[in-house]
Amino acid sequence: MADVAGPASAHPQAKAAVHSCRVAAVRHYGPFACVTVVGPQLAAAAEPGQFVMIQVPDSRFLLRRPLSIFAVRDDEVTFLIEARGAGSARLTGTRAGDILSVQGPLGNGFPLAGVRRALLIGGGIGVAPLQFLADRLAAAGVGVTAAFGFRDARQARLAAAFHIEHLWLATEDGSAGRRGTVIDLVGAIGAAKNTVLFACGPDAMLAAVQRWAAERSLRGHASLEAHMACGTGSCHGCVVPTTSGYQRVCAEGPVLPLQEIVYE
Amino acid sequence: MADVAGPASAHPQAKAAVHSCRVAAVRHYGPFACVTVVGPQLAAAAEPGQFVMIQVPDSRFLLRRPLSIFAVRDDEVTFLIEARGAGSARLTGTRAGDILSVQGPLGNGFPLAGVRRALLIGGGIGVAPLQFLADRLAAAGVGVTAAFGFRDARQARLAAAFHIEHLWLATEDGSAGRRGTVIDLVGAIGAAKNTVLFACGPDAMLAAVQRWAAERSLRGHASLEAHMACGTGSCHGCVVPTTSGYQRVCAEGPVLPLQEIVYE
Amino acid sequence: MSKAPDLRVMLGPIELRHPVIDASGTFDVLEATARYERDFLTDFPFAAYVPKTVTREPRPGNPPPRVAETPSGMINAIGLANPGVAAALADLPRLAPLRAPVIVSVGGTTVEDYVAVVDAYEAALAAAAAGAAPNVVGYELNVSCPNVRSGCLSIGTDAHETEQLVAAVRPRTRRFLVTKLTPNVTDVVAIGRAALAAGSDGLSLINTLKAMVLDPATLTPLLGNRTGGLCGPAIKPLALRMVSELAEALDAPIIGMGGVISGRDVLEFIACGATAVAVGAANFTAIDAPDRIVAELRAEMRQRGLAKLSEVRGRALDRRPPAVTGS
Amino acid sequence: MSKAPDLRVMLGPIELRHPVIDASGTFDVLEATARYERDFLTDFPFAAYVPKTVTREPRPGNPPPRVAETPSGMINAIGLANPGVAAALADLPRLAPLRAPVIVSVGGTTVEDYVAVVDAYEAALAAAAAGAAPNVVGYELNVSCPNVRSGCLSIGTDAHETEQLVAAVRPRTRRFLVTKLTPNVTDVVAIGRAALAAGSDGLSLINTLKAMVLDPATLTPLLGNRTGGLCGPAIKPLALRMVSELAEALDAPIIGMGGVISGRDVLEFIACGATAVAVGAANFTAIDAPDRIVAELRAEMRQRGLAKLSEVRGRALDRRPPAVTGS
Ligand SMILES: Cc1cc2nc3c(=O)[nH]c(=O)nc-3n(C[C@H](O)[C@H](O)[C@H](O)COP(=O)(O)OP(=O)(O)OC[C@H]3O[C@@H](n4cnc5c(N)ncnc54)[C@H](O)[C@@H]3O)c2cc1C
Ligand SMILES: Cc1cc2nc3c(=O)[nH]c(=O)nc-3n(C[C@H](O)[C@H](O)[C@H](O)COP(=O)(O)OP(=O)(O)OC[C@H]3O[C@@H](n4cnc5c(N)ncnc54)[C@H](O)[C@@H]3O)c2cc1C
Ligand SMILES: Cc1cc2nc3c(=O)[nH]c(=O)nc-3n(C[C@H](O)[C@H](O)[C@H](O)COP(=O)(O)O)c2cc1C
Ligand SMILES: Cc1cc2nc3c(=O)[nH]c(=O)nc-3n(C[C@H](O)[C@H](O)[C@H](O)COP(=O)(O)O)c2cc1C
Ligand code: FES
Ligand code: FES
Repeated sequence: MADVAGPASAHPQAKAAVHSCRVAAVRHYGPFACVTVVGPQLAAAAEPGQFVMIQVPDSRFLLRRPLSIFAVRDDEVTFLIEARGAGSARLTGTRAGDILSVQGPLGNGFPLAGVRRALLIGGGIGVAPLQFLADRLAAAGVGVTAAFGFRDARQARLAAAFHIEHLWLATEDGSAGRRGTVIDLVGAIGAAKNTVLFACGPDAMLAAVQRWAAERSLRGHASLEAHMACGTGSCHGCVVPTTSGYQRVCAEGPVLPLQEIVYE
Repeated sequence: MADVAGPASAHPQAKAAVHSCRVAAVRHYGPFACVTVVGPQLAAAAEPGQFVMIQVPDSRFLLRRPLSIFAVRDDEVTFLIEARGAGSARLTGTRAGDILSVQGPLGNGFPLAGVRRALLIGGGIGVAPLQFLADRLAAAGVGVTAAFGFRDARQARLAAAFHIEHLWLATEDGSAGRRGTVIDLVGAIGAAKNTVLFACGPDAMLAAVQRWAAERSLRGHASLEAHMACGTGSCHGCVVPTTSGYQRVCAEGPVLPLQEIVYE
Repeated sequence: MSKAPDLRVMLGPIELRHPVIDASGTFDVLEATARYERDFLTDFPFAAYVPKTVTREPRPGNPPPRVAETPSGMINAIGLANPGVAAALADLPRLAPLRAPVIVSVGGTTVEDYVAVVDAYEAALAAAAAGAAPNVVGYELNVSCPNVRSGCLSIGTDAHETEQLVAAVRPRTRRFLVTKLTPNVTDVVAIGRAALAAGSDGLSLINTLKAMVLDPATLTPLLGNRTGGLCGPAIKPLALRMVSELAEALDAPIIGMGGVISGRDVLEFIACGATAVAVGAANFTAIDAPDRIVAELRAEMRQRGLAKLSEVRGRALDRRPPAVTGS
Repeated sequence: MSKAPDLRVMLGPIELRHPVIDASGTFDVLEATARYERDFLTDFPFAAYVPKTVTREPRPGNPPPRVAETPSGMINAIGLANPGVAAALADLPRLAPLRAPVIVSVGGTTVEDYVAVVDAYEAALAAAAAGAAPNVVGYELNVSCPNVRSGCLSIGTDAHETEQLVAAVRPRTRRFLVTKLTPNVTDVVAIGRAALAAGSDGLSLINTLKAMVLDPATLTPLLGNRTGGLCGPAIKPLALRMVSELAEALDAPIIGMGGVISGRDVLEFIACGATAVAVGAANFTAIDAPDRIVAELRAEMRQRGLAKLSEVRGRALDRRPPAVTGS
């Protein structure tokens, strides 16, 4: 079966567990929130690009919500959350002192071996996994540039949560940063031959990044989203079409080689 | 149909409405809570023995919970709530400042015309409607005695919420007040010929009160409980068997003539 | 899109000012008016009134308890408690102030029962003085009640029995005839097709799903009738599936229902092919729930730039030609 | 009642250390072990292991999205994605460390498909060296999957087809044979009876209810397969009703499932006549949900003074003689 063997990950994967984590701090950016929890084990195990399954603290919600790991500092793990539907809205309403059940870390994470120069491309809430990635790359001495695209200034408030030295912004309506898409932005920034792309965002953006990278023969990785049930590889609920058949975002992903994702 | 005409109520019924009420205060007595809300219209309309349908402030609960009116003071209405299942537990966890959706007042209430002497008999959380009743009777110069029966001292903490001059207690295990049932208690208190009984509590207690009253030819009224959906007479969900067929607790009741209730 | 959206729909020949009506057995306009400040008769929130199912004889209904809550839903076993058709007709003048059209829900345990109720209504309506009765525009045949041991269930779960029933009632009235389908069947389309073949003008669905809840203390059935009908948001996905199956296969106006609790839910049923949408259990969440739902529907239409509901009707349906059987 | 309650049950000839097993397709012991700190193979929370349904050929499954949340439930249209029987057999040695008995779930679109899978397993198990395979004690015939357009549905919704399928598989194995029933039928007892008549040793139910959810943005079906199967607490009342109908009418061990999320739910299914109880969607609420459920079951038994589960089995059933038809 196509989705049994995942792409080789550059680092050995730490194992997941269920963590009961106290919320240490919550910061709000419009409809977005940075939720920081205390989770020593989780913090130690997590790799950039991995995600967790968080239980919405309200019995009405049967399924956990997948969330990328936004940042790790000492014992603390931070998530960057957009209030999209009722469940994520409830999560952005968490308060310091609340207890969250966090299952993870899950997924493969970004392959980092051999990366010299990295261009991080994010769109909308898709920027979430890129801070942790930037931190890890910078620590390894890799040159990092980030290009984020947002709809408007309101969405661009997300950027305020980031600490990346070379961070470029574009908004579609020009209300913050450069006017245009993130593709216009990376076009302007350019990318040297050995640059590895790390992209995360809506499907339309990823498809455009895929084309842009292909035209320039740039290697890259994309972090994907899918509706999930188990987050564990059990249910086959989270597949996306790839050049080698359906792959499970939670097991073979969420990071897949950029050129292997199939967009119609 | 048997349940279309209710027993004649002694006072004209005020009409119900949906009230959005702020919680003014919550006092806890073990697993019980006194929740006081601000509701000027509700306070003005309510009669002793009537109830409300309260929405549990959590979208998981589809149906409202029926609650008796425990006390009315100026603009405020108080409910005495036992945490029985998940919904009532959530209600006892309400905090000052919360907003509750309260539909009412509903039901017929206790008929008070011509009452000279009243014996209020309550069991467990069934005591809830008796404070409001005692207040109204006392204001009308009616002589009021109350006899409350509880399982144990823990349940008897309910009595601390009451302000009734002649209030007698019994517990089944003797851990508070007299040892025995509320029937033992009223047996000891006795009742003059023209005493009207007002009883509220579990079915077994009401059946015993019914027998006790019949033996002494005492007139009385019982306030009943039933699983409800609409609380409005629409759904026929809340019936109890009576000597004139099924009657709806929310429409013909919750107060029915003690001798008309049918217990197998 | 600044013009106010137009919520009107045509349910067959019946014009409704908006698509939201009540589900039989969940809203009694006389009881609500008797108990609430608002006069629901003259300020009626629904676009049509479907009263509780009426049977030929009075029915006391099932032993209590009759209702219970379930996760995101509820269960009921009322047992068609109603005062019988004679008492219902005696109440007709009280409904006269209602401006909304009325669709009378009819139940029974034999074909003759249904015919008797419809005949009684037709006679009473023909004899009623002007203004002495509400505007009865149709009948809904409740062949789907799962609670009555002896009758309904067997009619609504069998295409042939449904066809016979509808065929017997059809000649007794020229009013709009709706058959209300039960979800407790393998093939709801077969039953719907039989009803239409026998002259039903429209279909309504879903009635409740046969289910059971236990008393947590005793671990025995909680309801006096042991089993009851499950409804509410929990079952909305099942209802949407059945409504769209019917809309894809048959050509008749559909009243969709099952778990509607928001304006968006109404839109979803319309996208699945319904013309009107009924609100049942949500009536118990608040006495003003229908007003909220209609307001939400209007707001959703405005947000989505919809001028009329026909722009969205059937949008969720599978328009591919049906698969060839046996291939 | 200070003695620890005895949770063991006999599912036909199979002794289970407690009644809680996994529902096919909702827990993969190899995947969970690969990803979590805990070795679920040697520290297996369930009393038996029912892997995801295996078909003769590999199946890629349905287009995404395949899962969505619903009020107190979820919907899925995985489409029996699985690597096929050859790959499943190649994985058998990896399951060898499992001490719990295994019940292999078999799916297909024709009778021959099912027979081929069972034959392949029988051959592989006969050939396996000692310790090189897990303890396969039986098969569960998934005749009830509502997601596969071309096959399963038609078998499980028809008593005759179910009977033929079971009759074809029965002679191929001496292991315990369970038929898993779909709730999407008018009369679940008729299908269960047919399965038993053809030699099924036990029954399991319910599989998911055919349902549909819409994408709120587009008002078109959210799932790639348009429809999917509804499960979770929302449908527990329906599952309890069906399990008790079977237990009242038929005499065979039942694996009950549908919406189990707590120890009390397990007890409720047993009160409705089930011998074992399967946990499906609740596995997604937390990877340690089965441990919690078993612990809650033990605590409930202690509180209620139950020494053995047989004290509660069937307590909710209607023991009256069945009504005489036609009376
Ligand atoms: C690997 C991964 C990492 C993610 N990281 C982040 C992150 O860091 N920050 C963030 O804000 N969001 C992230 N998302 C998206 C996030 O999971 C969804 O926004 C969230 O589940 C929506 O839940 P809801 O209750 O608000 O929406 P609802 O629409 O009410 O949810 C209903 C169901 O659909 C699922 N669902 C709805 N939208 C999505 C979606 N876009 N992706 C996956 N499932 C969805 C929900 O999980 C839930 O099961 C991530 C998704 C994946 C798969
Ligand atoms: C007219 C009337 C007045 C009442 N007054 C009070 C009061 O003043 N204080 C108080 O604490 N309780 C009162 N009750 C009982 C109270 O309504 C129930 O305890 C409460 O509904 C239980 O809800 P739950 O969510 O905790 O229980 P759950 O068992 O989780 O509830 C599930 C469903 O069953 C219903 N239900 C469960 N038990 C009862 C019951 N005993 N009576 C009616 N419905 C029930 C619930 O309303 C809900 O719909 C009254 C009931 C009635 C009918
Ligand atoms: C308390 C109650 C009583 C009902 N009585 C009737 C009835 O008399 N006739 C009928 O056709 N349906 C009856 N129903 C079914 C509803 O009309 C409706 O079909 C079903 O509840 C699904 O809609 P919902 O999920 O919005 O409640 C009743 C439902 C409830 C909850
Ligand atoms: C994601 C998912 C996958 C499933 N896959 C299968 C399967 O492969 N075979 C099967 O017989 N049932 C399958 N089912 C049905 C479950 O085994 C179970 O019958 C159903 O979900 C009801 O139980 P629950 O409410 O506890 O989930 C699946 C259910 C889910 C949610
Ligand atoms: S979410 Fe279950 S396999 Fe990915
Ligand atoms: S609760 Fe609906 S009639 Fe009383």
